This record gives sequence, C-alpha cells and structure tokens, in this order.
Amino acid sequence: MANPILQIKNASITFGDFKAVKNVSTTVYDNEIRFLIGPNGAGKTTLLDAICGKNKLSSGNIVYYNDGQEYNLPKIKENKIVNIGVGRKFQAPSVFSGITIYENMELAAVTNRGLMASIGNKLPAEIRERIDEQLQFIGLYELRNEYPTVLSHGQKQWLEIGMLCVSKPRLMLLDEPVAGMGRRETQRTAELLKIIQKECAVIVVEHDMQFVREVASWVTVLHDGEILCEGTMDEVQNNQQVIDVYLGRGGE
Amino acid sequence: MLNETKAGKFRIQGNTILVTIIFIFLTAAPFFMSSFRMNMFGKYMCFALIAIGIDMIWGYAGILSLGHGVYFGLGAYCMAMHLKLEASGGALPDFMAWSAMEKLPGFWKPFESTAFTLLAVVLVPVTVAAIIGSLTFLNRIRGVYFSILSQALAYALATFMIGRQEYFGGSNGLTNFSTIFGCPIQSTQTKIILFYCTLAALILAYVGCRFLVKRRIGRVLIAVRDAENRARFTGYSPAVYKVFVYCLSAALAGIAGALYVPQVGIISPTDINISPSIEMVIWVAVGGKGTLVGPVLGALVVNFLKSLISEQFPAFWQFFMGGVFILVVLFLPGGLVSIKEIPAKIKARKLKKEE
Amino acid sequence: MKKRDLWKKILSVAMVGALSMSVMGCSGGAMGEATESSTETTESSEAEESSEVTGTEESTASGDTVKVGILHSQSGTMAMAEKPMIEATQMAIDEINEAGGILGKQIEFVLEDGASDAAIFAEKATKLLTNDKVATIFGCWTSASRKAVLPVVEGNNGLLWYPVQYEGLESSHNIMYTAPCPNQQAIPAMDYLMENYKGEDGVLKVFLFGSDYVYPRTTNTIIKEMQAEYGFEIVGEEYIPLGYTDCSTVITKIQQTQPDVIINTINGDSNVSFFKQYKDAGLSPDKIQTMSFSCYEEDIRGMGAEYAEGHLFAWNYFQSVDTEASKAFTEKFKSIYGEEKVTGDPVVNAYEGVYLWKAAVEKAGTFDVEAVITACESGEVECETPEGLITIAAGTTHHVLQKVLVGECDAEGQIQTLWETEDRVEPDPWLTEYAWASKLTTDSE
Amino acid sequence: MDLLLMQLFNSLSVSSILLLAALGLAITFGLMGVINMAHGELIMIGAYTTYVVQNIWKSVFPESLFDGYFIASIFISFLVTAGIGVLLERGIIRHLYGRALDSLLVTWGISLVLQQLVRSIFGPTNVSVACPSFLDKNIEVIGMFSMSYKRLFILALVIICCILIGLLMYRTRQGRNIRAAMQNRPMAASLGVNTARCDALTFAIGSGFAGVAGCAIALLGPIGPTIGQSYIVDTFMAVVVGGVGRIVGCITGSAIIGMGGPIFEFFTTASLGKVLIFIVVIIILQFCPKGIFSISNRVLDE
Repeated sequence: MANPILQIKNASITFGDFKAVKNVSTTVYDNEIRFLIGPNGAGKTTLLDAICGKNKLSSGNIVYYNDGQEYNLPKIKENKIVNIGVGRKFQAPSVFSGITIYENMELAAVTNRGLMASIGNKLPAEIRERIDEQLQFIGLYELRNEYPTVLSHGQKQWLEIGMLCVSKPRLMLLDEPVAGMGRRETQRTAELLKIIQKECAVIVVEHDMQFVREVASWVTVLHDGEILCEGTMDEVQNNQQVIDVYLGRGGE
Repeated sequence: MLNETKAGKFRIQGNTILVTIIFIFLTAAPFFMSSFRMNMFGKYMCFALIAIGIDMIWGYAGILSLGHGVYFGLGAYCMAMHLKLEASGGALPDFMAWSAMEKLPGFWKPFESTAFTLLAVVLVPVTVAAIIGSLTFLNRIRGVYFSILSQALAYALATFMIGRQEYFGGSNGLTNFSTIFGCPIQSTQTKIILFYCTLAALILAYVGCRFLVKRRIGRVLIAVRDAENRARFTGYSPAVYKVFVYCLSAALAGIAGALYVPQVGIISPTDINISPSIEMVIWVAVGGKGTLVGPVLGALVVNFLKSLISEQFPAFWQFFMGGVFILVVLFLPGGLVSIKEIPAKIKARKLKKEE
Repeated sequence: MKKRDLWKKILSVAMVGALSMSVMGCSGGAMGEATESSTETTESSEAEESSEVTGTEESTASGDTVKVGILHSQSGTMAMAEKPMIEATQMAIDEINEAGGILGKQIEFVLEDGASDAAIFAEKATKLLTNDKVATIFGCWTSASRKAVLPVVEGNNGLLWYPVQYEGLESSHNIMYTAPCPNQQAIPAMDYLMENYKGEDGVLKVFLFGSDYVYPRTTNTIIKEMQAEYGFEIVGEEYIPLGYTDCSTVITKIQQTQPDVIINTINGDSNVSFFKQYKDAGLSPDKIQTMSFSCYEEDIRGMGAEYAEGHLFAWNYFQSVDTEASKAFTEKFKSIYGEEKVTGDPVVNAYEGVYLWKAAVEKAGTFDVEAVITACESGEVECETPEGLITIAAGTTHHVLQKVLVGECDAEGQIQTLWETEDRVEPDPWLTEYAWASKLTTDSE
Repeated sequence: MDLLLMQLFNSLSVSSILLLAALGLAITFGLMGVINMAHGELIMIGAYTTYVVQNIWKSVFPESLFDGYFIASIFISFLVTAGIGVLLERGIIRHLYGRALDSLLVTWGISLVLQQLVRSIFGPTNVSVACPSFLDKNIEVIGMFSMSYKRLFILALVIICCILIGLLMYRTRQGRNIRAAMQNRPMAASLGVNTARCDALTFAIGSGFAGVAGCAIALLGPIGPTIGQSYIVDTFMAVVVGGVGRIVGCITGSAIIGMGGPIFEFFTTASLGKVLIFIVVIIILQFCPKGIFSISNRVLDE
C-alpha cells in the first residue's frame, strides 16, 4: 500500500470514570477510504473527535504525516489541525446559516485563514473556479446566493461535505455523511467519495451498511471502545465476533 | 461578478438611503438646531459610535458585552484627565486638594501632553480589551457567561473609581473643565467644532466598519457567531477574530468617551456602570443588530426620545423606555431597520394561514 | 426600479424636513448663535454684558410670569431622597404665587428629572437655562450632580439654589448654598462630642463610617485634619459603596475597635441597612453612640423609629423645633402631601431657597441673575423661615448664616434638640478661620 | 476569637441572603434558560408585599397578633410574586425561549417598568417594616459575638427553601414533568406533559422564591423601588459561578461570593472587597468557563 497518513498509537480516552476508547491502534494510508463501524457507544465519534482535537487523549498518541512532516495531533490546536490538512464533518450538519452558500464555500476554500488575510479580500480565480465546480457537483450551484436555511437536511450534509472538499484536505473525517439522505443522494455521495479518494484519505463513521459495502476499502469495527477486528468489508462481515456483538444484535 | 438576488439588493439600498438621510440630517443640524439641541445630538453621536462598536461584537460576532461602559469610561477618563489638568493650569486639580493629596500622582503627568492623551484615548481601552479578551476568548468563555463576566467588570471598575477619590474624583467623577486644547469649552464655536469632530468620527467608524464587514473578515465573524466550533474546525481561530473585533469596539467606545467628555462636561462612575452599559446594548437592539445603520439609528432615536420624554413627562419616561425595549425585542427582533420588512412578513403569515 | 428610488429619495427629503421642524422648536440654530457671539466679542465687553442682560430679562420674565427650574431626580436611586425636595420647592412657589408672586409676576416652574445621573443633571440644567431660559434653578442633591451643574450655570450665567448639606471647599459665583457647610454642621458637632462623649481615659475615640462618596470622604478628611488640634483619636475609617446593603463587616470592625462615637456619613438607603444591622449586632447608642450628618427625619421614617431611637443627629433644623413657624410649616406640608410625611433640614432648605431668591429679587428689583447675585452678596437678603431668621452672608461665599443643632431621636422618630449653638454660625466653606485646615485650602485658586 | 466567629457568622448570613435571592434565579435561569433581569424587582415586590401585609394586618387584627403578619407575609409574598411571574411568563417570557440574550434585554425593560410602577404606587421614598418581636432578639454567645434571631431565621428559611425545592423537583410528579419539559420539550410534550403549564409553573416557582427573599431582606435592609438593583448583580454572579442548572452550584456560588465578599472586605475596604470578589469570579470563570458545576454534552454548537 501507499504511505501512511495517520497512525493512532494506543489511544485511550476517558470521560471521568468512563473509558470511551481503550488502547486503540490503527494506521490509515493515503487514498484509502476507511470505515469505522460498530454499535452505538462504541467510541467511533469519540475517536474522530480525538483526531481533530476536540477531545483530549488520556494516553497514547496520534501521528499525522503530510509533506514529509510528522505532526503529533494531540498537541496541536483544532484550527491548526485543519490548516495542516485534516478536515472534519460532524454528525449533525453544521454550516454557517448567516452567510450565503457561496460564502460558506469561500470560507472553507481560502488557504490563509489568518486575521490579516481576511481583511484583504482577494479570492484567486483558481479558488473561485474550484468553488463553482464543487457547487455544481453537489448540485447547489443554483442556490449559491441563498442562505443555508433553505436547504434540506441532506443538502446541508452535502454542503458540509462540499466545504470539506474545496478546502483540499489530506485527511477527511466524516461522521455519518449519508444520514438523512435518500437512496439517490447516498449514491451520489458514494461517487463523490470515490473522487475524493484520489486526492486524500477518508475516515468515515457510518451505519448505512449498503453504503459501506459500496465504497469501503478497509473497515475497522469498534466495540466498547476497542477494536474488534479490521479488514475488508467481506472479511468483517464474515467475522464471527462481529456477527455476535454487532450484526447479530442489530438484527439486520 | 455575482447576480445579487432582488431581496438582497433592495435591502442594501434601503439601508444606504437611511444612513445617507441620517448623515445629511446630522451635518445640517447646527444650522437649524439651538446649540443646546446640537450639543445633545453631539452626545447622541458619541453613543452611536459606541453602538457601532457593540454591534460589531454582538451583531456580527455574537458576543454580548454588558460592560462596554468600561471602555467608554477609560477613553472618557483619559480625556477628562487631560482637560482637568488644562483647567487647573499647573495647580493640583481641586478634588485632589480636598482629598488631602499633596502632589500630582505620577500617572497623571503624561496626560499634560495632548498627543499622549489622544493616543491613550485609544490605546488604554484597546490594551485592557486585549487582555480581557484574550483571556476570556482563549478560555472559551461564551454567551451568557461572557455577558455576566463583562457586567462584573463594569461594576468592578465603577466601584474602583468611586473608591479612589484622590486619583479619579470618586463618585463626582471629573468635571468643571474650562478649555479643550486651548478653546473655551462652553463657547458655541467650540461646541460646533466638537459636533463636527464627532460626526466625522462617526462617519469614519461607519465607513470603516462597513468596509470590514464587506470583507471576508465580516463573513468569518458571522460564521463564528452562528457556529463557533464549526468555524474552528474550518480552520479559523475564533479567539483571534473575537479579540480583534472586541478591541475594535473598545477603541470605538474609547473614542466615543473622549468626544463625550468635552461635550457633556463630566464623566462620573455612574456613566460607566452596569445600567448605562446595558442601555448601550439596548440602543443596538432597538435600532437593529447585525446592520451598521441600525445601531446608529437606535442610539440617536432612543436617546432623543429619552431626552424628549423625560422633559415632557419626567415621572413616566421609565415606563416608556421599558415598554419600548420589551416591544421591540419581542415583536421586532430585527430592530427599527426591519420595520420595512413587516408588510412582507404579514403577507407571508396570511398566505400560510390560507394554505 | 429607478422611479421607485426617486420617490424614496423625495420621501426621505420630506422626512428630514419634518424631523428637523420638530426638533428646531426655536429659530436661529447653533451656527447663528456662534456667529452672533463672535461679533459680540469684537465689541466691548461692557456692551456684550448689557446685551446679554436685556436678553435674559426679556425671556425669563416675559408677560405675567417668571419661569424657574426645579431639577431633582425623580427616578433612580436618589429619587427617594429628592422627592420631598421637589414637594417643598413647589409648596414655597405656590405660597408665593398665592401671595401675589414676585415683583407682580407669578412663578411658573419647569420640572426636570436628573435621573440620579450627574451627566443628565448637566444636560437638564443646560436645557433649563438655554431652552426654557429660566430665571433660576432650584435643585440637585448629590455633590456629583452639583459639581456637574456648576460649570453649566457658570457658563450660561445661571443661578442655582442648592439645598443639601455638603462638604464645603467650594463657592461658585452662580450657586447659592442654603444648607450648611462643614463648619455649620460637622465641626460644631465634633465640639459637642468632645464635650460629652470622651471615654473613660479622657480621649474621644472616633470611628468614621460613610458612603463611598465625596461628601463623606471630604468631611472625614476635614475631621482627620482636626485631630491634632482637638486631640481626639480616630480608630477606624470605613466606606461602603452607595446602595450597599450589608454593613455587618464594618460593624464587626467597629466592635473590634470599640470607639466612643461613630461619625456616620452614610447617604441614602444604606442608612437603613446600617441602623437595622447595628441593632441586630446587639449594639445600641448607650454602648456606642453614633452621630449622623446625612440622615434626617425622612430616612428615619423609612427605616422605622425603633432603629434610630437614642442616636444623635446634627442639623440646622429638626421637625420637632418648637416654634410657630416650624409647626405651621410641618402642618401645611403634611396637609398637602399626606399625613405620613415628615419634614427636616433638607426639606426646609429647599423651601427657604425659594424665599431667599424672592427676597433677593425684590431687593435687586429685577430677575436678572447678576443683579440678584449682587443683592445676595450684600448681606441684607434674609427671610423668616421654619428654622428662624436666615440671612445670606455678606461677601462671596454664597452661604447662609444659621444655627447648628444636635439632637437625639425619640421613639416616634422625631429628633429632639439636645444642644444648639448660641448664635447663628457664620459660613466658612473654605475653613479659612481654622488654622488646622490650612492644608485643605492652600491649593484653591 | 469572638471577632473571627462574628465575621464567620456574618459571612454565613450574607451567603444565606444571597442564596435565598439566587434560588429563584437558579430555577428560571438554570432550568428555563431565561436570564431574568427583573428578578431583583420581584424581590423588591416581595418586600413591598410584606409592607402591605403589615399595614392590612395592623388594621384587621388586634395588636397582640401583630407578629403573625410576618409569617403570613412570607406565604403571601410567595403567592403575589408567583402570580406576577405567571403573568410575565404567559404574557412576555414565553415568546423568548431559546433566546437567552434577548430575554435579558426584555426583562431589563420589565425591571424598569416594575420599578416605575412601584414608585408611582408607593412613592419614591422608602417604607418601613416593623420587625416581629420574636425575631428582635440576640443570643449572646461569647464576648462580643452575638447572633441575631433575624439572621438565624433567614438561615433556617434558606435551608427550608432548598429542601422544598429539592423535594419538589426530585420527589414529585410535577417536578419530574418540569425537569422533563426543560430538558427535552418536544419529547416531554409527546409523552403527554403539558409543557406550557410546566413553563408557567416553573417560572412562577422561581418568581415566588424571589418574593420570599424580598420578605427576608425587608428585615435587614431598606425597602424602596430601587433595592432590586442592589441584589441582582451579586445573585447573577452566584448562579453563574456555581454553574447553571444545579442547586448545588447555586449554593456553592452563593457561598463563594457571600463568604468571600465579607472576608475581603474585612481585610481591605468595602469597595475594594467588592472589586476583589468580582475579580475572583472572573478568574474562576477562566478555569471553569461554564461555572464550577457544569453539565457537559456532545452538541457542537448550541
């Protein structure tokens, strides 16, 4: 396989007395679509939160590689993590409702997000093109001057994914990207992921098994904060342990 | 470049017309108002200046400060110290004498210099704001918690000023000035000059802030207001933007304070305490937060009405003011500038009912 | 689209017009005033003065009435103190009007609300002088409000009658003080305490306790300056913010230091907290006496007489003063404003201010401010008041000659006189007669 | 020694008064998210109710029963302010749920109106309440240290109120409904809880406790139209620093401010003490941005 982009080393996360993630280690490679699956409360979202800096690790480390450099993510501030190429989409769609859809994209697309750069107004033609392209792809081009309040739940999800894409991350963390989407939209998201995959690695938390089957290159199953097993979708599906604790109980 | 939607275009133009009317009215004011009324409008313009600053942090960045009296006060006290030294002409300011002070305290000395004073008027509030702001915003104190904290700040400063009579004149504050930069403060000419200075400051502040909010920074601020964490995970540092805009509003409040003192002739801890600080926020709410013309309109209208009504019905103006705040926030969340949208809203509601 | 904009613009111009019309009220405009005054200054100063004089004469006393301003807080924290002042002033005006007015003119008053905010006081004073062109203003309570109004009356050549006892060290050409300055209240009261409240060791131990405010602080500074000369000992000095409701900590400090007397210069609401909590702590006047300078019958009524009973108060007038004039005044005040009302020194000061002004105007023969002030400075302006004969001292101090009383509160909330000065005390706001006070006054202009 | 005890007792007493005033606020602010700036005015109305009850009682009952007025006025004050609370909630506050900062401004307007209303009815001057004779005593403990019955009574009153609130919220069906409605309105509604009634009830209870507080402070301080203002800032500080939404937070906050204030004051001056305690509050907030006892959740942006 290609180069590793993210290494989680013996990561544990505790909230008070509760151990949400216990000693998890895994490596994500470039151009991979990694799925985290597992029952509710397995620690999937918590793990994503730890990668992007929202939660603190109680022990272990998360290392991120980009451009030949090595970053210890737990030591870096959230916004800096984004600026070195790790993008995050949250479970509940969260976009900026006070500015237009185009402006939402603009904020995500600009490369220098410092104060001074924001007072200067220039938006390079290259970025503008990228935004237009992305808007067209997610089907929001016609709505670009509307405010996000007019969007449906699924459209908001897309807008958020679109915002992630234009920011050109190296590693993308998606939390339930197809929740609230219809079949057709889900399909389109799958296509989108395939395109994204060419340029970066993606970690997805998802419950929609069909979607997982369609796009996953590698699947990690979490249960009670621990890794139950890892492998391709087929391997995971046939793993007895997984069937017992997850698929069996879920009664799919 | 982009086709603006009809609604957007219409709204912007409405506000532009409104602000032009306001500024033309103010420019013309000295020609038809008595010097007393003009002086009062001078004071209201200082308030409008503060209101713009508060709107920048509240309307755009979502930080509700209930302690902006602090920055207003710091600017005002800096100016007042200079004027007081000018008035006492080398002697010890009167209040120090009767507080049994024997010589001028060291930190008063630099205020003899005009240039230092003018700098201090901006820099003192900004420095304090930068310290308070970076502490609280980096520690992610937000929303109500910040509001209450800022309130505590106003209260603490006012109490402190009252307690240090020998340095700041106590509850009397600083008053009884004679000249400003050599011009007699009571003369009508000086008042006119001050009026136009204030107007110029107000216009500059308006144009400057408008420039900012039209830039990307304006959109970042709105983003921080609407979804601070999302902005953080889009790669922006909310604290940096917040501290910047907080300092900006502190600077505006400081300048407003400095212009207020020579026009009103007094600054006392009463004017920087909690009640006036909340009133500042109310001007913005009444005028319409999130637009720049709103706070200007709000500050002018609310204060003009307050003066007018307290002249006509001294015993009942509180009823009126309280009533206005309640009605505006309840039924006109967009403030006075959103009045023009009401017919559309009623229509929409009717349509909904018919459906 | 363009047409609509045009209409909007026309509409807006009309709006500006309407707005400006409503604001204008009077003609001229500040610009006009400015050019006027600049031409005036080129003329001789004498001419300017005379033109100004005629100007005020015309506007203040046009027709059959003369306008005066009443400027007190009707809202905010000071409203409770200042309300009786408004009532007393109005009562005096009504009486004078019934008796035929001043120089044949009826007094018409303009009432303004200072809203317990010094800046508003300044604004309203300017309004009264420049817009309403009043002949004089009666008003202010707090030092802050007086200090704020001072430059306004001086700048606009107005006249303020200030009715509340205050810290002294001030005299303005344009203010008349009908209330005592420290040498007419605090200093004689200290004399009284020195005579009667020395401790067993022959030394008077004093605890200074007041609101965090200019009057208490300055009064206490004066008392501290007296220390060397008088030989009393100051064992503590504490201030609480205005409106503070918890005095228990200060009371602990009082118990710790065991003074003979507490000099109480608390203002307003906090007095109630202090006296209530003083009693709660198991203290009483026979254990540690208090002497209050800023608490009168009205405050006692507001807290309940049981808390103030036995405590000492120093004023120039008590409601209990047993003269015909005093009784008649109190009776009349009650009959107008309600049986539960009480009078007291500040109320009487507000009342007599109007009469002193009347006397001064009648002596001057005109409402002109300069002439009235000159009359006042002659030392011949006086009138009979509930507290006896009151005279404005000759010279430029602008204070009145009055007696000083020390009294003790009884179970009914009435302060009964224990001691009084033999004669009326000459006002000495700058304490020039007192050698120990030299430090306080050296820097004055 | 006796001074130390005295000062401790003072601090305890100040804390108890603050807690009494803050309890109602903890309910309206903590449970409903309404920042009620008019809370101080409700306290003031409670105090005025005591005054009115006293006057009516005097004219109706014989002199010997006079002391009973105070006990009656505690309940009547509760009912009166709770009634005003219901009116406010139904008339105004209910339009403001979820708009915490707007509720702050509106209730500020309400406070202006209530102040002026009281001033118009009772006049701007203070009124006085006679202390019932059974409270007008002291217990001498040692040396100069004596505890006044009033302060002990207020302490007891606070404890009773805390227990009552605890029982009400955690032991009764109504309390469960209220908590359910406050946490998840649609869910509670779909389970058959009348949320509108819960809102009104909660606000009424919070306002009612303001009335009780007013009744208590009438014993120690002045009664005038503006007294609400002297309590509102401290009470907000207490609620916020302790952490919104929990009674224990409210108790802690009141203790910090109530104990800290007099202690600082004892060693410095009243003004400086006040400034210092506020600085302490600001510092505490730096470390616990949501108060000492805060409830965390997973929502990204509220």
